[in-house]
Amino acid sequence: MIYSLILRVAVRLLVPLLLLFAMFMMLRGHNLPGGGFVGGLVAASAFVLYALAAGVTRAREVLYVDPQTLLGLGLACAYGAGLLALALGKPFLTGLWLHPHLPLIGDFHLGSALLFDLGVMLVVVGTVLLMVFSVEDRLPGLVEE
Amino acid sequence: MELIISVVCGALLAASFYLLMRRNLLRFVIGLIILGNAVNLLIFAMGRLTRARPPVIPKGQKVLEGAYANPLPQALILTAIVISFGLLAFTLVLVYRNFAANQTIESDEVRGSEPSDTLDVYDETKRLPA
Amino acid sequence: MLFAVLGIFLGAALSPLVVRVSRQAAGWILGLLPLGVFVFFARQLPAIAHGETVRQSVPWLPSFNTPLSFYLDGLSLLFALLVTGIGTLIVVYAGGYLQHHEQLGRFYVQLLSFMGAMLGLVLADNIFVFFIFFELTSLTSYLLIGFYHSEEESRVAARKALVVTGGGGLALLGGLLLLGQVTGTLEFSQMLSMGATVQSHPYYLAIFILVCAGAFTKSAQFPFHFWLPAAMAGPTPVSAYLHSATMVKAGVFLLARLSPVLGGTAVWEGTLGIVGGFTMLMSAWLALRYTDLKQILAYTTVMVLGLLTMLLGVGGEEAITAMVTFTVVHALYKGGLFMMAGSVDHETGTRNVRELGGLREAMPWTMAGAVATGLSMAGIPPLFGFIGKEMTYEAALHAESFGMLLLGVSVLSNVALVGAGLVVGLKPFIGERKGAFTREPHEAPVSMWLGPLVLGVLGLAFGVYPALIDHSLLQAAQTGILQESHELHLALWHGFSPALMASLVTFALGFAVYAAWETIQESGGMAALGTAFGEVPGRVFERGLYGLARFSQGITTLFQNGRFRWYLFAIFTSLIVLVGGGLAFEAQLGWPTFEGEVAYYEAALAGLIVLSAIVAVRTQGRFIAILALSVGGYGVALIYLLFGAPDLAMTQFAIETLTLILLVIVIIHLPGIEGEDSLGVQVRDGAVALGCGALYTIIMSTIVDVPLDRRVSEYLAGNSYTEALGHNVVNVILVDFRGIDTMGEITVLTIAALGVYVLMRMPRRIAHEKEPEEEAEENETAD
Amino acid sequence: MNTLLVLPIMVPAITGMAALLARNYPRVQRALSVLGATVMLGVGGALVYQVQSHGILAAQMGNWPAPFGITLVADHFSAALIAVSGFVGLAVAIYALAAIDETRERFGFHILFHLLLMGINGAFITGDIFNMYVWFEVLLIASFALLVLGNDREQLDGAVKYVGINLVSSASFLTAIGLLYGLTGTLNLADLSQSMQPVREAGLGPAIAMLFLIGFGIKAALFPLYYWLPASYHTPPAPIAAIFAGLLTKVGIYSLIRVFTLLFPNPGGYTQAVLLVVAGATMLLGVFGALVQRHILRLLAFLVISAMGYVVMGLGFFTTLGLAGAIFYVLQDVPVKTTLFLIGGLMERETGTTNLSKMGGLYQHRPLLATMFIVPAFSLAGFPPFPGFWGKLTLLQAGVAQEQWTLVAVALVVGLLTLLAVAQVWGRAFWRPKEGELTVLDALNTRILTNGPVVVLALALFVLGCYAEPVFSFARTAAAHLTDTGPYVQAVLGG
Repeated sequence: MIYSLILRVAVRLLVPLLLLFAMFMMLRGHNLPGGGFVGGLVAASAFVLYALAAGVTRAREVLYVDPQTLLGLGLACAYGAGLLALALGKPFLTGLWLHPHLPLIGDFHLGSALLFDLGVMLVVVGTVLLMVFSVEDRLPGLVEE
Repeated sequence: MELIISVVCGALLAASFYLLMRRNLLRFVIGLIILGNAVNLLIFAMGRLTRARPPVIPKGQKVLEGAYANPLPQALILTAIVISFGLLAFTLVLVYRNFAANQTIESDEVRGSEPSDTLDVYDETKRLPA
Repeated sequence: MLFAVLGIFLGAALSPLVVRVSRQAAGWILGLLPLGVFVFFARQLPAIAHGETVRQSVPWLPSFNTPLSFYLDGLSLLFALLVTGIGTLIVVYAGGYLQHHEQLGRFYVQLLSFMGAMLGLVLADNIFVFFIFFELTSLTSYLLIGFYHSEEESRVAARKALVVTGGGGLALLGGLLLLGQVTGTLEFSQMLSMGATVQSHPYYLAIFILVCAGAFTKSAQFPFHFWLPAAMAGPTPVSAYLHSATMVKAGVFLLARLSPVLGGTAVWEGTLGIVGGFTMLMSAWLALRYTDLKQILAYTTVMVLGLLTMLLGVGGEEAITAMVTFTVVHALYKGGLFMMAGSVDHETGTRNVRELGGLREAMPWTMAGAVATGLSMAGIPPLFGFIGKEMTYEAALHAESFGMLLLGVSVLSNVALVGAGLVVGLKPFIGERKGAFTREPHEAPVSMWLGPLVLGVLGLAFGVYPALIDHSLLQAAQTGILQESHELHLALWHGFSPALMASLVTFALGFAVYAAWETIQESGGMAALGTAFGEVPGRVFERGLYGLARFSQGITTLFQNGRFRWYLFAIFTSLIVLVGGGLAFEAQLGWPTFEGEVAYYEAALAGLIVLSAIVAVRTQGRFIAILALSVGGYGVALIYLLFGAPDLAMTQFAIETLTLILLVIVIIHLPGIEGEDSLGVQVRDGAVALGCGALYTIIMSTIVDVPLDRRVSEYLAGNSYTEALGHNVVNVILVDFRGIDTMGEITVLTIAALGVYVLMRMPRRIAHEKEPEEEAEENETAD
Repeated sequence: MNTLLVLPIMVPAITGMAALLARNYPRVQRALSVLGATVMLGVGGALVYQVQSHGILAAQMGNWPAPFGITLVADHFSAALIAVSGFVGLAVAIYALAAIDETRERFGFHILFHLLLMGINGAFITGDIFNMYVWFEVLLIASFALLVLGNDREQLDGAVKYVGINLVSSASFLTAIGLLYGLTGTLNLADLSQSMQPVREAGLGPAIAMLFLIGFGIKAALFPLYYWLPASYHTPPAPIAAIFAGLLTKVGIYSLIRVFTLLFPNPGGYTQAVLLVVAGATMLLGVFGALVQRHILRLLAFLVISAMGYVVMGLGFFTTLGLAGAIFYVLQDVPVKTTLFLIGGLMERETGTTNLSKMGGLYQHRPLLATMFIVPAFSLAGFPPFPGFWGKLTLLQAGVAQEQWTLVAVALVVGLLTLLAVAQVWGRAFWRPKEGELTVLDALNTRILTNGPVVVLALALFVLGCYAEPVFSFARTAAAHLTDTGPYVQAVLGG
């Protein structure tokens, strides 16, 4: 039932949308409810949905990197955001900001906090996916017979 | 309202403690989930309650004006929720894994690490071996 | 002095090397070390004899007020000379005795450390330095007594010695701490003049009891004497050293050292006199019960220790004269006799006196040493032992009270000692050869007969010409104990004094005992004595250890019973007791005031959450439980939403869903929730859980009555946009104000994911040491 | 200064992260692990040096002034603990190269090990109580994962109890934080110590203190909360057990001392009475448990509990001398316990059994191991000249000064019982001849990797016992800063 055509098609459309939504949640988090954590959950659920529709093997292929690598990268981003300040001689985790003027969006604050939030998001995605992939063979119907 | 939340917290804690002491490890896990909720609610109440005023600075303003919900406990709870999710997921899988290894989720039977060893003494001569 | 002690420890560290270089000569080479130290101390003698004292202090632990300080007066000099002098002979002797033992190197490490510890002990001025060396002698003697570690008997003996002396040591530590507290100083040399202060202090009795506990265990006083005869399970050089100059003398030394501080009171005199006297009498006769050379010697050591203790208790010029004299007497003969016993054992394969005899031709040098020391032990003139005995009788006669009783006890004990001395010193060599020895006896190597011979000759020399040491060494030692100087003069001939009469009686009875030794030994009275004092105390001790183990097991299984639920129950009960106690102790509880309005939907939400918890508690169906759980969780999310926490609500919602999915995935593989506990257990657990919950509610409702100090939150809200460029204060707190929390949080997530991965994916490993069937069963259940 | 304070957290964090990214390259992981541990030791040393010469250091994270952001604080106590944990961390990292099998490495041993150290150091250095909770969780979840690494049946069983009880502990800790916040509105420890007035007014001091005691007491394995420890510590491989025994309980005890001296300095009150009773019972029950165990690591686990009792006793006296004793005791107990567990692992390796009844022959055939065993074992029994003696001596002296006779007597009796327990191990595993042969010696490089750290640790302990002055005076200063919190508060809040 999971491999029904409708679901597959729906998921094809849904996954990119969800990923986009996840990025949006993360980016707006600094100003409105949202943030890296919620964004990460949405992104992870996109992949979980994909796995439900197309199987874990496919999902792993689409993800391209191991969830563990995502975890490592996420930590690297978050730690890096803190260490960046140290490298510039400021206290650890001091917020650093660039204020570029982008043509379409207007004034934009690009800060180390964003990098930090990106790290959080990557870790959340990595965590959920690693957990789900670890228990994949306990999920009925997930692994192709 | 804080008072009501206090009572709710107490009730949730009591329910969770009771479930933690049950012999089925699944109920133990359920107890843990309730425990997490209860503790978060406790912190929330400790920050005092403010209705419908999220601590978000409106566009165009630089500071919050008037009454607003206490943001600090919210941040703490966010951290605590995520942490307890991590711990909970681990615990759940641990219980499952322990079931796979021992074929039991009865907590009374979880004693592979604490076998009931007899004492190592010479009972006939009533001496301790050296 | 510091270098003398350190030098010996250094020698200990190097000794395996020496053994490796030359096994044959190791004893002789290593013997040079204590010999050198002996010479060093001997050269101090003239100055000390003139009443000088030397104090040396090296900063060590200034923040603990403990320098590495040493104090040399007559008392410590006497013991230092014994430790190093006899030590030299023992080291040489051991080289021969254990020449072919594969662990000779380790033996020397332990023996020399033992020597260093004993030397440090007698020289120490600081009480903690003293204590360190005191315990170090316990530790090193433990290793030495257990040297033949493959025999269970040795291990039991070593354990006995360690526990008894170590336990005494701990009591002593308590005493010393109190003493330091009372006197305000940690140096013996400064305490010596504070006797009056200490004795009038309310702690005096406690100090006295604790110090005595330390000294009596170490010096094998009744009822702790049993470890010493057992300790002969160690190699003979160890026994010789342990009995003559070290370890057991530490307790006596301690009492002597502290007698100016603690001595002279009625309780001191009474306790030391009674315990010492009883120990002396009991063990002297007990010695006659046994046929093993070393065991006989061991009990006579206990006897002498009792005597020394008793003399310290009696106090006064005569008693202390006798005490210092007898210390030297005993060290000389006991060291020699033990070495002799070892040689005989070594060469004939037996130590049983009844099987020994007629060795005079085969082992002439050994015999010479044995006879000289044996006769000194028996107190036969003109040997030094005679003087020692005379002085004892003099002391008894001069005692202020109970003089005749003391004399009687002394004479009775010495009668047995005469018999034992003759049995040990003469019997193996005279008469005819008996029985078949396991090997053909012949003379021991020179390293092994040198010691007894030197000690025998010294016993003779001091006896004939006591002026060799009386004015110098003994008088200085006496001064050290009494803290006042008396002329000390020893002589073989005192004229026809009552003491001489007592001696004559002693001889007469003693020879009779010797003649009738075999009969006495087999008599029923001796058997009863042997059981009552020779075996029972040791057995009681071992039985005590057994009882301790049983008790420990009982109490451990009571608490650590392997039942997870019980552990949690205990923890929640403690929570009630401790937190409830805390509330009862201090809190002023009143009825909380109920302010503010509550919308009906809020109250309903609260009710729903509680209801869902109740359902989760009561239900037997696992899916119903999960459903209830989710309802509760979403309810909490709604509360967050209602009270201005959309981020929280969102997260709670997401997490709740994720948890639900995880739960379902896992639960379908698990059996259902079947069976409930008995009603009693439910009520018990329910009461505890409700109690905990009630405590929380009480505390919370008390707190919410107090207005919250919101300065931190206000700062955060105030700076969120201006400084951290974010409108959402909560998110700014997470990524900026308290970013390091979030760093920790994502680390937790990472590890949790890795943990789940380990749990689910890592292949099962079979634990070590499983029974084969169990292993097979494991394999079946493994996935 | 700021950088130095961050490093105890970030060095293991980066090591762990790098090891995670390099998880498919075991050699790289191993090199990273040792490198990270070495740097950590250096950081610890530098921290001690800086604290020694400049006094208490504080760094405001994100440049937000205290008490609004999070402050990292290194006073003498925490700096010393970080240095010691760096020391044993390096020793265990090296030992693990030989004693941890490839499967465990592949499943993240090095990653988890360093993240565990990150949590431990974080708990030591943070000056914020909620942040302390976060670090507790980091070290806790890392220890969970390390504990089950291998999925043995015993490991899983032990882990259920360990995890379950420690989650209760976290909950208790977190509720205590919440309640404290509800009264004071702040989370910064130094600020809290200045804002305790509402707590006192509400009379909730003892009750909240007890919640902290439950939370930390479970982690520090105090009576009657220690059950998880003997149920689990003996199940993982020796290096993991060693780092657990050496450091995890110490984090609990550190937090207990930190929180009680800063927030509840209440000599003579309810809190003190409870602490002293708990201390006595912990000492006794731990050693009783040790007397009856056959499993070598389990026996040692009970001795871990007993040692914690001594430390709590020092805290319970609430005097500078008592705290100095407690701190010195903790500092020496970290390497003592680590060494003992590492030796326990070697004993198991050499004899092929964990069962004391079946062990033997180690004194005869492994003299080096035997010599190394004596140092930590007799140190544990409080025998001179090993460092445990000085800790115990100081604690006893403090007890005598406070006229706490019962506890002094209990401590002395426990010393004797510990001595007996240690002698039993010595007699049975080392002295007694073994039936059958010992297993063949490992390859030389394996032996160097396993014995080397043990020898270094034991030698360090021996030297510390013979010359305790530097560490002792450091502990005294640390204790002085705990009883007089002025400098701490000033370093954090400024002004």
